[in-house]
Amino acid sequence: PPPNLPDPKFESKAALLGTRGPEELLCFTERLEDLVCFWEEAASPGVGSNNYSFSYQLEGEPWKPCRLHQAPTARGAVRFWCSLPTADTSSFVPLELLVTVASSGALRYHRIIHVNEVVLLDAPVGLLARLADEGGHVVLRWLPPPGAPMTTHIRYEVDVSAGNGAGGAQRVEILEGRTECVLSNLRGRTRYTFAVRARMAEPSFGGFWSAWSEPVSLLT
Amino acid sequence: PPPNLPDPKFESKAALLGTRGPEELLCFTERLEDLVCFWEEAASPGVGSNNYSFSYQLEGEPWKPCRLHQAPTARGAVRFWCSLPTADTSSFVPLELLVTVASSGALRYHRIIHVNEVVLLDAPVGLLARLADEGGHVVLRWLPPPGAPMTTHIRYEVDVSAGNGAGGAQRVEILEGRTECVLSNLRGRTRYTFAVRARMAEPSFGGFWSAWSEPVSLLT
Amino acid sequence: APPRLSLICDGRVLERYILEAKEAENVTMGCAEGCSLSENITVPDTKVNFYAWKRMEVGQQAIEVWQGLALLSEAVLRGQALLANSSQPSETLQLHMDKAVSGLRSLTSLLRALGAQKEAISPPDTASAAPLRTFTVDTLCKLFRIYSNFLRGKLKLYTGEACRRGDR
Repeated sequence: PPPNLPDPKFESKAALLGTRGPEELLCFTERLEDLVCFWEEAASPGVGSNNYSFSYQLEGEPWKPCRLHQAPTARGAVRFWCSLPTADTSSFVPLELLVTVASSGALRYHRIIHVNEVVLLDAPVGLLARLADEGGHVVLRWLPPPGAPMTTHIRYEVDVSAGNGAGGAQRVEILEGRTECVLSNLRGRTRYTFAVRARMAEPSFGGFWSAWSEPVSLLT
Repeated sequence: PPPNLPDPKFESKAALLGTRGPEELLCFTERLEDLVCFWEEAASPGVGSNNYSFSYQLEGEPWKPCRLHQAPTARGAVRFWCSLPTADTSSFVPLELLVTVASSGALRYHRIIHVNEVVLLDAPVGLLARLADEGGHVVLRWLPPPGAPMTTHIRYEVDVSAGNGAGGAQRVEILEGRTECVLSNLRGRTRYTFAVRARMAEPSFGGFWSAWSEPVSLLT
Repeated sequence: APPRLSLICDGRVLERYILEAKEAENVTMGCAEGCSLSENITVPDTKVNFYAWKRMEVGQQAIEVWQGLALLSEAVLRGQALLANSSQPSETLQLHMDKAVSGLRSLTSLLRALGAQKEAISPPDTASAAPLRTFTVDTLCKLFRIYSNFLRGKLKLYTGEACRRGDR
């Protein structure tokens, strides 16, 4: 769970999602045992986390409050966030979220989500590229995001770019659970750069693509 | 579900199966949410669907009746059939079928089937053949049978015939889920005709080859 | 492994039922009129708390799935009967309901072959097993959401783990 001070990892994940829609209430889970929801707005003097009230309800259970935190964003706005306790981050059940203005009770946000549908994994790690012994193929291997849940349910996407920028990038989809691939249609004597990203597989899960892994490169 | 009047599609599927064994009780499903069972016999005056009683039992459940219909076949015999309600067309469960003579109770047919093992798909559609840009290969592409379930579980067979009839037909097996193939061992300057048929793949499913698709032809 | 084991371990088989359930859920998502049931139906709790689930005995997981599936099957049969008796049953809703009845029967058979029933009745500490949590629903939309969440969640998780255990 993010502390009250800006955490670089939370910051980068929030930025990854924030590009989808400013002024929206966004939520994500990293390991299915956590959930953080946040929104960003223009900073205005005197407006702080006490001005809003955040509450949530798992279907069939009572409404509970979630304590709001705030921090300045890298882009000069302010971000409000709250992090649910592990005991309440249940999947496969509707979770209703409500943000109101504390003074007036006016509705600010209302969303119903499923925790299993808002997974935002860390990037995969340990990406290695090597030339196969024969045929000029390139073999890529990597590891699932550290600490990621249910690794057999993670699918990946590989990005292949020719180093000189010519020919553009190519994306290769990897079946869930697999952490390697063989690329056979690459040009010879070319420097290629590879990266890989992860997401939980449908239909049981859903969410967002992770950030790209550290890239590796190789001369074919 | 087939209506009481002969339906050309049902007729052609029944004919496809009927060639396997006359006087047998045959069943098929098209989309895994339907099941029709039928048999054919020589027409004899005064013998109609009221003379027989068809009942079925899903393992662990009570016996239920299935209403028999009858219609003349193209070959001058009579076909009796019954169509199960969708709610009772479960796969992976033993389904016991019993046909008796209504007047005497004498056993006419007794079979135990699994719905997932009697799939008879429609024919694939949209078959296209083209010459590859290089190497004289022929590339075939097609679409799965319209409305077919679980298209990743469908495997295909391609029929390749030289137009002049010489050399006979060649059959190419296609891996499940694939809807294209490249043929590289064809003779030049020959008119070839291609067709494709479909079936559900073992071991989860079983059944029969569909009818052949509309053929296409091409001059190499 | 016996051949039957592999059938539900073929992920695409389970996926078909999950997709069918999601489709039923989507079809009823917006419907208010014609979706209410004339009585409350008891359904299993679909919620999975991963922190707790990972620490749960296999026997307890099996109970949740096996008993949950039995309760869900009863609920869908009841829903089917209520829908058939309603004044103007929609054909689309009836078809989804019929497919659910058929699908749950298939899943029960597949899970029995996987050994879920055996695991569910013979955990070493049966006495300490928690009773199954249940809810009631009063609309088709909630019933189908439970159906979809149960298959995507507990059933899929349990099946995945049981198939991996069978592999070893």
